Amino acid sequence: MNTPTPTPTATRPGRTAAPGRRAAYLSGSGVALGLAALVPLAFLAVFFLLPVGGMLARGFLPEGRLDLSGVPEVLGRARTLRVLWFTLWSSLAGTLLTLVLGLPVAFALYRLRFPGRGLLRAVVVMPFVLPTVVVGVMFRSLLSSGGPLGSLGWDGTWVPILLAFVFFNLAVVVRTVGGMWEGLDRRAEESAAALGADPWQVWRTVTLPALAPAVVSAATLVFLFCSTAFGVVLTLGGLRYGTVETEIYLLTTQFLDLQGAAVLSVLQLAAVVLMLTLAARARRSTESTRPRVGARAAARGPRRHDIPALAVTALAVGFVLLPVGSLVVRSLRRGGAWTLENYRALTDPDSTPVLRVSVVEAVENSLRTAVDATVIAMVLGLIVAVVVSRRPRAAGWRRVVAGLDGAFMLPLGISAVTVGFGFLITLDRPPLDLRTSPVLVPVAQAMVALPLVVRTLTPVLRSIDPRQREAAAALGAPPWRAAWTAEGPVLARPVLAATGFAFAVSLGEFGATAFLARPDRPTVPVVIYQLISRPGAEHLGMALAASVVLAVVTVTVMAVVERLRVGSVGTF
Amino acid sequence: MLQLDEVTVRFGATTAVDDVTLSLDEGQVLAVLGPSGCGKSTLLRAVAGLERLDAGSVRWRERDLRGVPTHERGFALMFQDGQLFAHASVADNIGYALRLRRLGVAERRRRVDELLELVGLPGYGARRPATLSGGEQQRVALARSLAADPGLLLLDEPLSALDRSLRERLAGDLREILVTTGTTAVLVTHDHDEAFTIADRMAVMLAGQVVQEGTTAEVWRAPATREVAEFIGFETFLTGAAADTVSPPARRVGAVSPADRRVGTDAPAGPPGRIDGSAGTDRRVLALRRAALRVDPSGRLEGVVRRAVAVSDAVHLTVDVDGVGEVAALGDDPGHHLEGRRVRLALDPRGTAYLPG
Amino acid sequence: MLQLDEVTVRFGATTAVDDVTLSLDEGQVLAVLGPSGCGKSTLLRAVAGLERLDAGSVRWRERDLRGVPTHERGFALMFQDGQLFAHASVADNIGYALRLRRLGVAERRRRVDELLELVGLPGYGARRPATLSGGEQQRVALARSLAADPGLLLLDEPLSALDRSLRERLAGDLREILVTTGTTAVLVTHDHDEAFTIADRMAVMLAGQVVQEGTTAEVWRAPATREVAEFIGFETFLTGAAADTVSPPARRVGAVSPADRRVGTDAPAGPPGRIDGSAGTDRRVLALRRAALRVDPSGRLEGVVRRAVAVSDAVHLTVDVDGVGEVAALGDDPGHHLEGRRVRLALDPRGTAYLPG
Amino acid sequence: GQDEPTPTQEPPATTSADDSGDDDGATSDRPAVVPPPEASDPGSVTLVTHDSFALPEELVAAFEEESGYQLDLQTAGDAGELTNQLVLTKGSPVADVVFGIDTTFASRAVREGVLAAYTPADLPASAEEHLLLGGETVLTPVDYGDVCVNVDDVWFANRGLVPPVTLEDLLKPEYEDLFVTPGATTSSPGMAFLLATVGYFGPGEWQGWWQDLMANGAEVTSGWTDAYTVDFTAGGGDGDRPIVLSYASSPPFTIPEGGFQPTTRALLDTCFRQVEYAGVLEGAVNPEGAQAVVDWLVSPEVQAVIPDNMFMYPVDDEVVLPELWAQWAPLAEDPIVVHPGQIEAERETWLREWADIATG
Ligand SMILES: Nc1ncnc2c1ncn2[C@@H]1O[C@H](COP(=O)(O)OP(=O)(O)OP(=O)(O)O)[C@@H](O)[C@H]1O
Ligand SMILES: Nc1ncnc2c1ncn2[C@@H]1O[C@H](COP(=O)(O)OP(=O)(O)OP(=O)(O)O)[C@@H](O)[C@H]1O
Ligand SMILES: Cc1ncc(C[n+]2csc(CCO)c2C)c(N)n1
Ligand SMILES: [Mg+2]
Ligand SMILES: [Mg+2]
Repeated sequence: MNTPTPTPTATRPGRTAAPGRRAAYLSGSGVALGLAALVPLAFLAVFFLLPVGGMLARGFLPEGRLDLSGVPEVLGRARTLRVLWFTLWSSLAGTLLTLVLGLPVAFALYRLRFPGRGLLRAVVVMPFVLPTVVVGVMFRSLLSSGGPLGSLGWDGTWVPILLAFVFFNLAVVVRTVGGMWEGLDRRAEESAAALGADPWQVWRTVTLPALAPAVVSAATLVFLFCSTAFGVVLTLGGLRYGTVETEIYLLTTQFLDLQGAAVLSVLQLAAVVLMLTLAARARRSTESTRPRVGARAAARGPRRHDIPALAVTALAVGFVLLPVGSLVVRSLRRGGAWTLENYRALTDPDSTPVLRVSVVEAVENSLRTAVDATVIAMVLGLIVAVVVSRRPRAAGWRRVVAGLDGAFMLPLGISAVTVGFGFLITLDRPPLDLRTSPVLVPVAQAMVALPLVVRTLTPVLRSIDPRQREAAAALGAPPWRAAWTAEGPVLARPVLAATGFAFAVSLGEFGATAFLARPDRPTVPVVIYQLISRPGAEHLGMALAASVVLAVVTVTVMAVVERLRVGSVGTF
Repeated sequence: MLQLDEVTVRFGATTAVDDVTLSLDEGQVLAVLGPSGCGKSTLLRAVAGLERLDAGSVRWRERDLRGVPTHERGFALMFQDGQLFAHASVADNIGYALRLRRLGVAERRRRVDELLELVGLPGYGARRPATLSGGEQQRVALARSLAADPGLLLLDEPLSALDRSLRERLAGDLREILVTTGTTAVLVTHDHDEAFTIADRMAVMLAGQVVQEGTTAEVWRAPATREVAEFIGFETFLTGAAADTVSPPARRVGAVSPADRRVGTDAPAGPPGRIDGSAGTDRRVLALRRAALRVDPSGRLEGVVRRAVAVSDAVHLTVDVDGVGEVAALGDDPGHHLEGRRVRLALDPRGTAYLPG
Repeated sequence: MLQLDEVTVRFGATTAVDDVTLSLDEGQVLAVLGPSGCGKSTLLRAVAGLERLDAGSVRWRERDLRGVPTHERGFALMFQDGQLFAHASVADNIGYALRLRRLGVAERRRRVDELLELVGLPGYGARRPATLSGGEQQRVALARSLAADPGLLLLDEPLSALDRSLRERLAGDLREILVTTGTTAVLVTHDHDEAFTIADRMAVMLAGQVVQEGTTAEVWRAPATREVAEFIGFETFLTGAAADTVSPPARRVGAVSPADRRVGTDAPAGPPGRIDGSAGTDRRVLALRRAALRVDPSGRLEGVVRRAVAVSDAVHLTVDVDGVGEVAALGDDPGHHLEGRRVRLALDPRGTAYLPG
Repeated sequence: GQDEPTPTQEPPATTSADDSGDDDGATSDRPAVVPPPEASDPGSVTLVTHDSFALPEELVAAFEEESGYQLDLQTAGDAGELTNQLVLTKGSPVADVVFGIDTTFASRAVREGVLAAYTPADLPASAEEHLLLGGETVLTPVDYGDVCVNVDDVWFANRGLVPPVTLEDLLKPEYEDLFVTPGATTSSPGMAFLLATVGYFGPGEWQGWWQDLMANGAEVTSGWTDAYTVDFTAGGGDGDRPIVLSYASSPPFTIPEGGFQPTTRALLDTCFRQVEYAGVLEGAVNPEGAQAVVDWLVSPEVQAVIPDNMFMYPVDDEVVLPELWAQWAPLAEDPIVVHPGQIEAERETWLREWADIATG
């Protein structure tokens, strides 16, 4: 029943359209690209569509016959509606807030040049690797009535949830938009200024439209992350604010109410598809190609009118560092005294019986897995980004491409529990008995990172004038070479950014990893969860110290990536 | 041979290239002239394989190019806006095609330096395109397409951003290169003199269609339609009595008065051949360039100067000639002295042509 | 008044604009001419506040603009490459400045339509810039800067991508607009005639420096240096005996033979004023345009035609004149009949100028 | 593993006890289940557990040494996720043997038939009292613990207040805003606490108590971690609630540095007992190995290390408890009980009712 049949029409080899409907030189590469797209599609089919389909089938076809009796019941519950409403508005608000804060930061970190910029770029990514429970604990420590910010009275309200949304996702906006912004030619802005537009008007009428595809991309991601947020909502909302995701979790893991879960999953899926469609439309209507002129696009030193953006950046960095600071402080304390004991224990495999390996070994595991996952995510992500950035003339193929674009976002919009359990029930037959295979960990992490990679690269790729490729072709370059010439150099920095991102995602990934990782080869987040759910100050202390280590490792890796010089790409 | 048959390219409702049939022998250079937006660039892109044909075919050396991707055609196209690779140095841009052909570094460098020299940018190799002026960028783009040493060179306004003297020099050099290498070329240009300097043949496009094609001199002297004539600089169009007044039928062939043909030597006179075949028809239109009528005290025509505008090396007059009406004419000195005066005008038949009515 | 004082802009080792001092009265139009890469665009950008000055100052209406950001200067700059907003329609591009000024929709639409009409693109409002031809894009960019109705209009080669007839028409219209609105404007152009048509004054830039500035006619007739002369089309430079042979000292002022001045009327003759003051000096250089020497059976000079090239409306000759050497001259008919022949040449003093030696 | 035993050498299986280590002993045929062709190496046995499973490396090595099986570990979330995973993969299990199904979910596992009958021959006598009603033949109790309300004695002493004793006490105005508990829907101890109140007050009665509790300012967090480490006054954070739902085994962890006495105490009248079971999975590829694992889990060696590694009490009462436990972590003498079958039948209803009250 579960034999994989991943042959979507999207990739049927052949001409990309009716004969002659496309510039001749692209047709050959069209076939190659179509074939290349099969690889990520196969991944998507096996590791996402199949499991989710399996779970939905279990829900709706319990005895092999369609049974929709539970649908009205689930939809009729007051709780369902409340949960849907909260999911919707909190995600929207979180997305907006993240954009508002993230755009000035992206500007400051990618358009201005000042010392420490690279480090700050790395710092904003840090939240992405922090386990949600740790972050939840830190937020609550700050905001609970006994905490330093307890007087605000935010504990248990929705405010910290929104703050956490921003905290986690600032990096998504900063990196996705920054990667695009970094390469924009300044002259479009100059020409607006030369027509009398003040800096704000320039930004609104020229810069923002140019960035719009990246902004929409980032917003889509953030919305998906927020609307499927699980740990932070539970921890910070104190159960008052259930989301669709928490509800599905509850129905699946507690009640084993697969039908109820399936109904909610379909609801979630429909909402996600709707959102992706709207986003794709918004992106498409704002898309236009832009000249990219290396030297003129280069960042400049800060000027007086950059002060607001710099102030917001300082605020954002402070905001990111505040919970992290409290994390560092608590990791250095045990029993009311300052100590390095928590860190010392990390290197000692025998420090606690809870762990089978020392945290140092877990760091090794994490790094190794993250490298694998990053490679997979980047290879697949590049293929997908290239495929979806091409513009076939035929409307049919354009729709296929747009569909592909969205397809790889779907995994973010579906509950991890659904995918995880789906895995167990569908991939249980040879040759796809992958349930206990160690390759699954990096693969699953890569599937999580893939949308981020695609969303970082696609807007940039689409903004490159196709005539650049044509110019190369017109000088005799075969399609791949033409793409490399025209797009390689522009893509170099965004690829770096995406690589760092993918790396951070897989370092921090917990949901799928906890499900799939072998107990003797846990990653750092898995270890942190094991530690933090045990009684005893030393376990909590070690968990916090391990979180600090994870953060430091991440920031270091990011900072190194930031420093990589990509000048050599310019020489083809 | 390059052979275009009924080539049509549409963009939605716009027909950018409309049923164009053209052929060009190898080693020849064709200049495509036409007003802005008439489809010149689209035509070039279609030949290069960058626009799909909605109808018709492009053949090169007897081979139909349908389905042959751009990079396999062995052509080189210089884009109207250059399309330099912003991330590569000037030298890498120019050497791009050579690199594709895996030419050695030393050889490539030599060739790039040669081309930089040719376009007047020696020592610019290490620069980035963004740091170049508009004209410098255009010259780099030209050098890049020349480096490809293609079977067919397609140039889209290669010299439009250059000042006159550089343009003239480069046009001469370009002609020389094309001739010595025997390169077949199609070039789009706005500049009539450039077309004359570089090209053997000329095609005039109007609204997507090639309305006239022939040797440069032919087109110049015998525009096929009034639109073509207007486009290549004829400004005054006369029929019937007015035409006869300016150029009396009796004098049309050979019999030009000394005053009218003073500067002429022994070249074949007057409007070209077709006149003879249709001498009796009144429906033909006499077209005059401004230079066809010059202020000359011994001229045969007389009129009142209505307007006089000094340009760089002449004065443009509008003269109301007795029995003819307003015509464009050429004065010699700054015009404020002339307005309202009566002047005599002499006809220079080399500035005249007869068009089918 | 626009006042530039010792303006210098450097890019690393390159000095793009070198100590430029210029002033322009309000309501006047200044054409900046100069070879490719001489710093014209940089100068315009510096005036607009888009390039930092390494030295000097720009003043407008007595106010030093140092530190005044671009958008507060009240200027409009049309970029050489248009820089249309790719995401906006043609109408939105043109209406951009109006929108900034919160003009009503109806009023904006009316103005946009008017400008589209002016640049010959009626009905193009809804199009995207990417779907326009090169010349169409340039015209939209021009319309966009005109719509801004600025105190000072800076145009960087506004008509270079257009064919000659459209260019002439638009140049005329542009002049009219500038005059009727009393707009002060600086325009960069390669086209001498464009400069004449549109501008009151002309500045010639060479290698970053303004070498000559004056009314268009002044610059034209009395280039300050040999470089300027070369740039504006003088091709032959003669000194000493050769110069005397072509233009005998005795005849220099006023006394021009009938054959030499046949087409002239009553305008002041010969090279301009300064000749008188330095009549005796032999070190001055006689500069000749090609048009200064025309084949004329009654001409005073004689020589052998070395080369003859037909261009659109004339034949360019290189004639080895007895006692003078090779000079550029103008023939009348296709040249293959002429090469190797002896011809007589008449001098037209309006094509001559004396340069300081 | 790629080592010796060939796939054709079917490991024998029995439903009765075998001596551990006797891996080649009996030769009786396995029942219906036929292993898939690429079945895992018969030389290995896979144990699936909840996330909290932890045993010393040496013990595992000793087991492998002794039994000849390589022990592969899989983890599958908390007890609920673990059980549901087994249910979902019924007939094609990822493992041979499970450990970690607890009182609250055990009935589901039994009812769904995911377990094969097996009882270790050497089951300690003291384990008998922990056997699951209705699941005696398939589930083997391994360890147990009590989920109880804990109080911060020092906090109360400092204020001269008397800590609560019973569940009813928590409703008193003097304990307003002092209690924090993880939620029943999101946390295993939270669920246990809900069951405690159901068992204590009885069906139909517990709801009123919860309403009053919430009205008295109780806080519900999502997990044990943040209730204990953030809100509880003695959990290492700067919490301000001295009453928390935790385990009977929690107090020893609050002995201050250099001190010799915990600052907290479990209220033994509020405890719900959770027993964790092991069992052989139906459809196991290596049932014999699975049985060996169950045997191993109740062996004195493993039982002895359970407190220190998994913070639970071993079912074998002969095992010497760690000194601190013996002294400071007494178990409830009369824990609150709810019939497992009733839990299974009513869990969903109770949770929904609870959620409506507690998370409004
Ligand atoms: N950003 C830059 N960095 C370095 N050099 C530059 C830069 N911009 C311009 N230049 C150089 O400065 C000189 C002047 O450039 P500018 O663009 O002003 O020339 P231009 O007169 O407008 O020429 P054109 O007619 O070709 O447009 C050129 O030599 C150019 O190479
Ligand atoms: N992608 C497109 N979509 C729609 N219309 C287009 C597109 N490209 C060109 N056109 C239209 O087709 C016509 C021909 O364009 P083309 O670029 O070939 O003109 P051109 O002769 O090169 O003009 P120019 O001299 O101004 O460059 C123009 O009217 C233009 O607006
Ligand atoms: C609201 C919210 N919660 C958590 C995360 C963190 N997160 C989401 S996906 C991902 C990658 C691996 O799981 C990470 C770390 C977020 N971005 N937004
Ligand atoms: Mg064009
Ligand atoms: Mg320029």
